[in-house]
Amino acid sequence: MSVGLVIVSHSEKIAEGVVELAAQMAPDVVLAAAGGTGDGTGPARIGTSFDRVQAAIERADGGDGVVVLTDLGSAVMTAEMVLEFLDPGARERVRLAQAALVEGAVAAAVQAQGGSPLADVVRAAEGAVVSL
Amino acid sequence: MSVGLVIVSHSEKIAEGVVELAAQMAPDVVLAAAGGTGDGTGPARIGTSFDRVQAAIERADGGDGVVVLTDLGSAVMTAEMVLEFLDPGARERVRLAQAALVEGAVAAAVQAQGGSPLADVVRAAEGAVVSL
Amino acid sequence: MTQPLDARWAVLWIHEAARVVAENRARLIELDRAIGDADHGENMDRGFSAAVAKLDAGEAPGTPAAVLKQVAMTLMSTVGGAAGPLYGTAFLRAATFLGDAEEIDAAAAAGMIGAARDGIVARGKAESGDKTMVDAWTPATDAAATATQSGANASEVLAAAAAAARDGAVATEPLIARKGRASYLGERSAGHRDPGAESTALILQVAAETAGGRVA
Amino acid sequence: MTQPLDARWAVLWIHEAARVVAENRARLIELDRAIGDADHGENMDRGFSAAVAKLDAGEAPGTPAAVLKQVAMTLMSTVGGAAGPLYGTAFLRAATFLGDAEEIDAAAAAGMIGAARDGIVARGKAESGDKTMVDAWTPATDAAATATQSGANASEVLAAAAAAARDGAVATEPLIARKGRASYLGERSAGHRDPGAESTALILQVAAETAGGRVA
Ligand SMILES: Nc1ncnc2c1ncn2[C@@H]1O[C@H](COP(=O)(O)OP(=O)(O)O)[C@@H](O)[C@H]1O
Ligand SMILES: Nc1ncnc2c1ncn2[C@@H]1O[C@H](COP(=O)(O)OP(=O)(O)O)[C@@H](O)[C@H]1O
Ligand SMILES: [Mg+2]
Ligand SMILES: [Mg+2]
Ligand SMILES: [Mg+2]
Ligand SMILES: [Mg+2]
Repeated sequence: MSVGLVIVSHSEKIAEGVVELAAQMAPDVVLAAAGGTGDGTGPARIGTSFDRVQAAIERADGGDGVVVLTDLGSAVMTAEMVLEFLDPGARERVRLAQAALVEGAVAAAVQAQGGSPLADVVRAAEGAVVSL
Repeated sequence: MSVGLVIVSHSEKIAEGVVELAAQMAPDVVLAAAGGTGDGTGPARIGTSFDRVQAAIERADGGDGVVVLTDLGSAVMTAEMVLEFLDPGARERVRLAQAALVEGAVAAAVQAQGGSPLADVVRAAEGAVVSL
Repeated sequence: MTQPLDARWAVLWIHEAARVVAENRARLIELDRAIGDADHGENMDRGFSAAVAKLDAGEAPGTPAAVLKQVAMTLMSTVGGAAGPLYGTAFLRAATFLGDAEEIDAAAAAGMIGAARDGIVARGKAESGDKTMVDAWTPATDAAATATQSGANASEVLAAAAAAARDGAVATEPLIARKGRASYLGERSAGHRDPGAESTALILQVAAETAGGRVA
Repeated sequence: MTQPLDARWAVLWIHEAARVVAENRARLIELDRAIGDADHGENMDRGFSAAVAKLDAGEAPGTPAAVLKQVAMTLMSTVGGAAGPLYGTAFLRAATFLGDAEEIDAAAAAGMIGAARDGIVARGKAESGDKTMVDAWTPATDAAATATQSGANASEVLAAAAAAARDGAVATEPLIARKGRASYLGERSAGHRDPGAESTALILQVAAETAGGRVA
């Protein structure tokens, strides 16, 4: 197993795109997208969804920990709220990274692919340099 | 008019998602997506496309300048290559920002929406703080 | 004319909140268009409609806290913007504060508002003057505490809170935003009322009105 | 056995490059899977197939430079990965270096390789030892210069460059990547050959072979 990643974005497309991009270099890492709002039957609106974030964390949690990356501030608030509702056991395996979403996700995914522990994956996300 | 933005990503979904996200707060700014490779008839592969970046810069250039944001290193190389092929007149209105793609794009779009000049839009992109 | 602030009142409050939010949907959207992403009215309407639908569907929860907790969970799951975790946390903390009380007295009314405010601050880390809903909740909290100390009843406490929230919302207009999306605008955020402060004022106003109090 | 390095040779070189890249497509993909995103073989195959299709479709360009320039533009537009701007710049700079010469002599062969290398360095800002294609192009450039100085003919120059590129590619194996995607892996990138250095070795090898030179 390895650390899993959750990609929280206001946009469903961004979350799915980050997953496809990071998956290329980390085929064995579970990458769960939680983008947009999941309400109604129409296309996802722009926003964040407590339920999608919660479900994505469950999907990504294989026991070695989960790193959650977010885009804008309200995605962070949604993610923090979800974390408060996790069982204490699961809660201690989940970290919110303060990272650039796309760049941090790729770096974290590669780190997780290498089998690194949770703290190292968080560090990789937060230390990712932006392009150029 | 205002400064236009070009969103270059290896993923078509990321580029389109960033455009939809940034557009919410910047309805009057031209936001041009250049994501994925544009070859063939199938879905865009993961990668960057000289032709898509070139076309996006043309779309975004209304005369007040263009800020180009990129995800990974090879997107930067593609963008720099495109810049070298622009007419000198257009070239001097285009800037590559060293910014977190999603976070920088939203900040830059809001700045452009406010009518700020090119240098300020670049600064907004590069100064965008990552979430949390 | 005042009515006991029991579970039935809490349900009535949420119904009225949903109605007034729906009525002000376009206005809240316009406020958010100026300094945000033009969705606060939609977010709030969606959330409160869902909260009402949930309350109407099941057996009504037995205590005010149980009503507010259910509303919190529904808002969290349906709002989709910053207002979701913020109001979700606010209603949740209010519920926790109330515990299993059958009825809310003056002190509990003030305490519930303060708990909601504290939840919003914990969630969003905004300070007073950052041009957020905190700038409506904090004066509401202070006014409710003052009213309680001077012997007001519960409905008068809510009326004092609502009046202060309304003033607080208006007072966000000259401020420069330092939290939330509006902070991206920097100085351009001045001259516009904060949408979340406005929705706070609306919701506290119907709290007071449904309790039978008159908002000054 | 050597043939003049004219426009016909340049077309032949690109044809052979496309063939050898296609033949090694899976191997280049595997190299890139270990330390990248598993697409270098696909990227290169797509780019060189397109370059050949373009050459075959139109009237053959009249000078080696014109051939290489067309190849550069096609690679840039079709490769889709880092290799696109890198090889695109390399072929473009080589073409610029050659100017309107009808035929490439020993000095021009060495100069063209050096110009390609300089273009790659300008584009990607990698230094020697960063575990990139630069680690094949730089020894190739040096070997070509040395061969020219000791009186080798053009095909011998290309053969010397190809042999050095091959050694350079092998020598990337123990290195830790500091540029490109592989740099994300840090120390885990050691123990794998760089895919771009390998494709460089293949392309220079067929340059030498089509020129009639034997690669040591
Ligand atoms: N960090 C924060 N602390 C307190 N309130 C905040 C914060 N961020 C945003 N808000 C409030 O949320 C309101 C916007 O809500 P809404 O439009 O529903 O969310 P979003 O900004 O995600 O679209 C703002 O007007 C402000 O009152
Ligand atoms: N900055 C750089 N400078 C020089 N060569 C580089 C650089 N970045 C990548 N490369 C080369 O590109 C090769 C990868 O090409 P490719 O797989 O086609 O692109 P991508 O990495 O975008 O998928 C690497 O093996 C390396 O040789
Ligand atoms: Mg909003
Ligand atoms: Mg929103
Ligand atoms: Mg690759
Ligand atoms: Mg690639």
